[in-house]
Amino acid sequence: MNRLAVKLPGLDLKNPIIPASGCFGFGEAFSELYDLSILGAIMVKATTLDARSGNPTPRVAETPSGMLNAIGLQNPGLEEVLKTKLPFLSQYDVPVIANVAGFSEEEYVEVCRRISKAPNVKAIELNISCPNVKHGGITFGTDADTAYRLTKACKEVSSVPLYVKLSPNVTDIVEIARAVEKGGADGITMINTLIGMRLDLKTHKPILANTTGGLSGPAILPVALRMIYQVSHAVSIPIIGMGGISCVDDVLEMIMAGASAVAIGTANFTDPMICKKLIEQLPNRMDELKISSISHLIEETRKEAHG
Amino acid sequence: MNRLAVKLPGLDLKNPIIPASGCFGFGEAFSELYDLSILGAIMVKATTLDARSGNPTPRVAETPSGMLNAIGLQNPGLEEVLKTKLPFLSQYDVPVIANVAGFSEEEYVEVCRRISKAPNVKAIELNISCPNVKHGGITFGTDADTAYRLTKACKEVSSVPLYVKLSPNVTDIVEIARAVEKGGADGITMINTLIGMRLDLKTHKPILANTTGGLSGPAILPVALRMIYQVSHAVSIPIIGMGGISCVDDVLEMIMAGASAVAIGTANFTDPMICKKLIEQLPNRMDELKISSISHLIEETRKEAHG
Amino acid sequence: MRVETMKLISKRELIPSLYELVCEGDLVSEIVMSGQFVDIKVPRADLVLRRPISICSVDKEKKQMTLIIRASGNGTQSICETKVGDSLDVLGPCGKGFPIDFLKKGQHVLLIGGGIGIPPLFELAKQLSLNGLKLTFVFGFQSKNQIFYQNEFEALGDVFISTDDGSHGIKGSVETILNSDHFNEEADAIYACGPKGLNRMVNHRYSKHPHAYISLEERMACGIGACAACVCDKDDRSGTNLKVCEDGPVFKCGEVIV
Amino acid sequence: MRVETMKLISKRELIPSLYELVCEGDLVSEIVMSGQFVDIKVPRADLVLRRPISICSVDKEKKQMTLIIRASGNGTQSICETKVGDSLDVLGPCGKGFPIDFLKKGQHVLLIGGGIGIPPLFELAKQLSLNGLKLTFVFGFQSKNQIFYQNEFEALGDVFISTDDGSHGIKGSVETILNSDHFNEEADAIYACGPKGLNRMVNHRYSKHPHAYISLEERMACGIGACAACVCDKDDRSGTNLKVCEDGPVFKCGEVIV
Ligand SMILES: Cc1cc2nc3c(=O)[nH]c(=O)nc-3n(C[C@H](O)[C@H](O)[C@H](O)COP(=O)(O)OP(=O)(O)OC[C@H]3O[C@@H](n4cnc5c(N)ncnc54)[C@H](O)[C@@H]3O)c2cc1C
Ligand SMILES: Cc1cc2nc3c(=O)[nH]c(=O)nc-3n(C[C@H](O)[C@H](O)[C@H](O)COP(=O)(O)OP(=O)(O)OC[C@H]3O[C@@H](n4cnc5c(N)ncnc54)[C@H](O)[C@@H]3O)c2cc1C
Ligand SMILES: Cc1cc2nc3c(=O)[nH]c(=O)nc-3n(C[C@H](O)[C@H](O)[C@H](O)COP(=O)(O)O)c2cc1C
Ligand SMILES: Cc1cc2nc3c(=O)[nH]c(=O)nc-3n(C[C@H](O)[C@H](O)[C@H](O)COP(=O)(O)O)c2cc1C
Ligand code: FES
Ligand code: FES
Repeated sequence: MNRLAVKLPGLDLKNPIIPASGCFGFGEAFSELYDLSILGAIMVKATTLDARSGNPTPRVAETPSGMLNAIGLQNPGLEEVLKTKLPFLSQYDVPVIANVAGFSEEEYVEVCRRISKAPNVKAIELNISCPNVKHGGITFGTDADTAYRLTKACKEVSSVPLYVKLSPNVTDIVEIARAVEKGGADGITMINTLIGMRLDLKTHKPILANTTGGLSGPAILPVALRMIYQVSHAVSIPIIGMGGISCVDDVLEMIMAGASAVAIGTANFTDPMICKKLIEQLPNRMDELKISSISHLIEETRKEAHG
Repeated sequence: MNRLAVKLPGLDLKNPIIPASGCFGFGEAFSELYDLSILGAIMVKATTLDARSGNPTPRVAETPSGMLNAIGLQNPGLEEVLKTKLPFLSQYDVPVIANVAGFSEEEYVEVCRRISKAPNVKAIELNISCPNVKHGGITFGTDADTAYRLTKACKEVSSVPLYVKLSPNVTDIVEIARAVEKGGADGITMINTLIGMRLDLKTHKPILANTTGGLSGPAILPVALRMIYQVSHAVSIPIIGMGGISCVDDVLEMIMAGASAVAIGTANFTDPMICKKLIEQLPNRMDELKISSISHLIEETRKEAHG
Repeated sequence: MRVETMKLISKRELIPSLYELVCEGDLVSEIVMSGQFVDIKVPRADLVLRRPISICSVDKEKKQMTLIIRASGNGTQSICETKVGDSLDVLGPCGKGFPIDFLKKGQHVLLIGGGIGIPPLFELAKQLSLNGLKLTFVFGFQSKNQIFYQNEFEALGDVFISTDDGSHGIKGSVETILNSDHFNEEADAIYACGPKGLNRMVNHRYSKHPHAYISLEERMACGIGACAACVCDKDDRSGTNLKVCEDGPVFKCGEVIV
Repeated sequence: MRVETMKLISKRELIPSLYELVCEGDLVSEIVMSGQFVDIKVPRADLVLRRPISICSVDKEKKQMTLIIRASGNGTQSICETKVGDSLDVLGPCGKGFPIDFLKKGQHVLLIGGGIGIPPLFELAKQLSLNGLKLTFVFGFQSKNQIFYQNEFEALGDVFISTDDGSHGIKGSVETILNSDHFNEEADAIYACGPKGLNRMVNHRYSKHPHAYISLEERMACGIGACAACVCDKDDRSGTNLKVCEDGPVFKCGEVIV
């Protein structure tokens, strides 16, 4: 038995390590550095119906133990993703989790319907939490009703399990989590970025052309752990956790908080080999901490949370 | 003219540097390290009506570029604060900002009424945002109506200007800021801590006895800057900014974001001399950045925000 | 109390991952009691909390102090990687140490230590020995290869050692030694420092002793009594607590709940 | 492309805050074009983004490359504090460099650089010189005390220098030189790298030239084309953009909007 393996709706993961959406593109660059087949799964960049060229630059800024991004969902659009990006990944033995974004319910539904039919797409990650684009002034992920309705609509048309990605920029994340569970989500992924900002000391103006951006990286780890812990106690669908993971201890800590697998975002920039290293280092660290298998740790944590 | 001076409701600050509430006690320990009269003002530890012994330990944990605390408002209670703590500080030529907390509107009102009469208390900081104690399951600072009513009630009884301290753990901080402005607040202080958590890899349990705690330190700087920027564009009362400041550039960046003075919390733990150093370093750095005076920088930023 | 950039004069790995560091600076002249500690800034910008470390021995003339640090987590690891000649940012001396003024020449003192709790007992023992007291040490270690400073302590008094695995001395804990028939537990003063279990045992066992003291550990933020992170409850049903960093780390047995 | 722990072989401060670093490792053998860059991990845990630095010169036999870095902010400062013998974590080679295949012996090449944009032109110049091309350099600096590598470049061709304050060479910018009556602007290829203003000027001035190239800077996250942080808009009204890290940093003049 593979002690790193995890089974989730639609996903048979060799291990719990998944590059996070937006931090890995569609895998091309990283495929030059290591064999993508070693990964648990790949969360690809957000796909919208039409191609998007994103926000003006600068799009990134650095912060203490973190970074801000305001890419603005730049992507080649659904057609191109279906035609070239997903086929490229099909040469690897790795499930793809398609990150879906949109500016209207119709757009989300259309992308879900079509992208979920791609042969290597094993699950959808519904991105209702991008802080850098707005829908009537509010992101879909900050209102429980909107989140519920969108989840329901997308679930109906998706031919693979649906995971909904939650925003941390809310007063009560448990309320949103319950809403998407009720809407039929098969799982939750969390957290997306916190909204932050930096200013340029010379110009006195925001560094990002978009004024604000999404904060990611180690800085947000404690917020992610807290939210995952709270949500895992409140819902029964599984959680893929993310936010600030940079080392093997962080992986295990997030699973102990209630995640069933984890995604690695910003750490891919600090160290492009990080996912490979984490997969390699897990068994040793598990030995030291007397953890027999990841699925056992998940089970134990779930029992603790749900009695 | 003192180029570091700032004038705010109730407060004539020699400079914009203020130790933040809870990170400086009532100044006793720091008075052994440097003369407290050099400070712009001092925000003392939260005072409640009765003495409180706080939460069980462990009460702190470390996080990447930050820390969690769940002190739980330990303080000697209003009587003792009036009898020994404030008189101790009256030997220094420095205005005191009294941080007031409570578990009911009545308690807040009573503490405000009495503490605002202490001779060296020049302003009140209404702490409606402590993440470590709850009022009917929700902190006062996460609901606009509650915040409005509490502000109004406290304003009526306070004989010094009232600043309200906002929680960052909300979907829309501008809404809360507008509510406290409408409630009669003379100023806003922000941000209190983000709610976070760490787990112990050996026990698989939360490190903090309180499960969750408040995240502070450099990690939250970009979130603080973003919220101060947003609120300063939406209200016209001044803001004392805080959250993650650790160096002189952070001070200036926060003023550029919209703060009129800043408070230093966690950095006092990393370097107990930080407030003194910041005051000493400001003039030089202002020269380098061609900033003639703090009040000029504030004015320029306000014009930019309010046209 | 001050914050000082101290120079690292020497560094030795006593046993794997346990380092003896000698630091030099004016702060040393302010140390008044053995059992006080210093709070060291980790030389890593992402770690914001200082690390409390007991003062192990003091040389006032040379303005030097010795620390013994276990490189267990990221912070102590990074502190122990400091190179000789480089500097450490040290806050101290912090807290209140072991009271000894009441002791008279010739009296018997029992010192109980476990693992990384042993260092603060060294300066204490040196001073007691200078004052002409008779010292008995009872030390517990995990196993033989974890033992350090044995010669140093044997020069000052009788040393009894227990190991968890029995690889040296008596198999068991310090309690095993204290409970053994031939052991003379009578003492005019008792000082202890060790892991939580040892402290709790000593706190309980000697709660009625007029001069028994334990040194406690608690997670800290400020290290100087300002933040109330490091409290321990008073054992007097008052519902109040004391700060380990300011009121301790040394407490009288029975004073607080461990 | 690979991630490698490279050894710092030597370090020199050329002018205040400007360092020449020589690094050794297998990565060097993968460098195919001058104008490519490497992405260096800052040896500080609180800084999560790598820093893109142009490759200034290459010695394939020794597996060494030279970088010239201005210690301007916290990250470059920390990189430049690395001690000789210690290692740097380097990702590279990244991006596409200056195309030179079309050039023939004896042809004339104009190289325009400003400040910290000059280093990537050095390896290019060495290669062009080896190929028997005639080189003219036009370099802009803030002032005399900011000039570096003057001898190195003078060994390869004619060097014209402007300074903002007129303390050396012509007072003004590189544009002042290009515009001067006696200056021969005719060239079979033009290569430029400098601050935004210089790049914009060159991009515009030579947008019709068949072989004019500029090397751009943009804030990066991944450095390898995965995140879309570093884009610049194509100048073809398509509304699409190119990635500086992957499609650049070298672009043909007129290809993108600077
Ligand atoms: C008064 C006092 C004296 C001490 N004297 C010594 C000594 O002489 N030699 C020695 O090796 N150790 C001593 N310790 C323990 C030492 O402070 C911790 O081992 C150290 O703080 C752990 O830091 P880390 O970076 O290795 O671990 P991490 O787990 O990375 O630390 C994370 C956070 O938890 C805190 N923490 C973790 N363990 C402890 C602990 N046991 N006590 C207090 N805080 C902790 C850290 O300070 C830090 O804030 C003493 C502790 C106290 C309170
Ligand atoms: C392709 C390329 C090649 C470069 N070659 C060199 C070189 O050979 N020598 C040299 O000294 N510098 C070079 N630079 C610029 C260098 O990357 C920046 O000066 C450096 O990233 C600034 O980091 P810092 O820590 O000093 O500043 P900080 O202001 O602390 O950096 C904060 C963040 O902003 C980014 N940033 C700030 N300024 C720039 C900039 N000008 N370009 C890109 N990102 C920036 C940093 O990378 C970091 O993410 C190059 C940049 C690029 C894009
Ligand atoms: C540059 C960048 C681009 C991102 N793009 C997306 C995206 O397209 N869709 C999405 O759901 N999340 C996106 N994210 C969020 C990450 O997937 C992840 O949720 C977040 O960064 C927290 O994880 P980390 O701290 O490990 O980076 C992006 C993050 C970064 C840094
Ligand atoms: C240990 C600790 C105790 C605190 N206690 C209080 C408090 O009593 N009242 C309050 O309003 N804020 C309290 N705070 C919040 C700080 O005043 C400040 O808002 C926050 O820490 C963010 O600033 P920083 O990042 O500079 O620490 C406390 C923070 C810490 C770390
Ligand atoms: S650590 Fe702050 S009071 Fe003890
Ligand atoms: S920096 Fe990521 S695409 Fe260029």
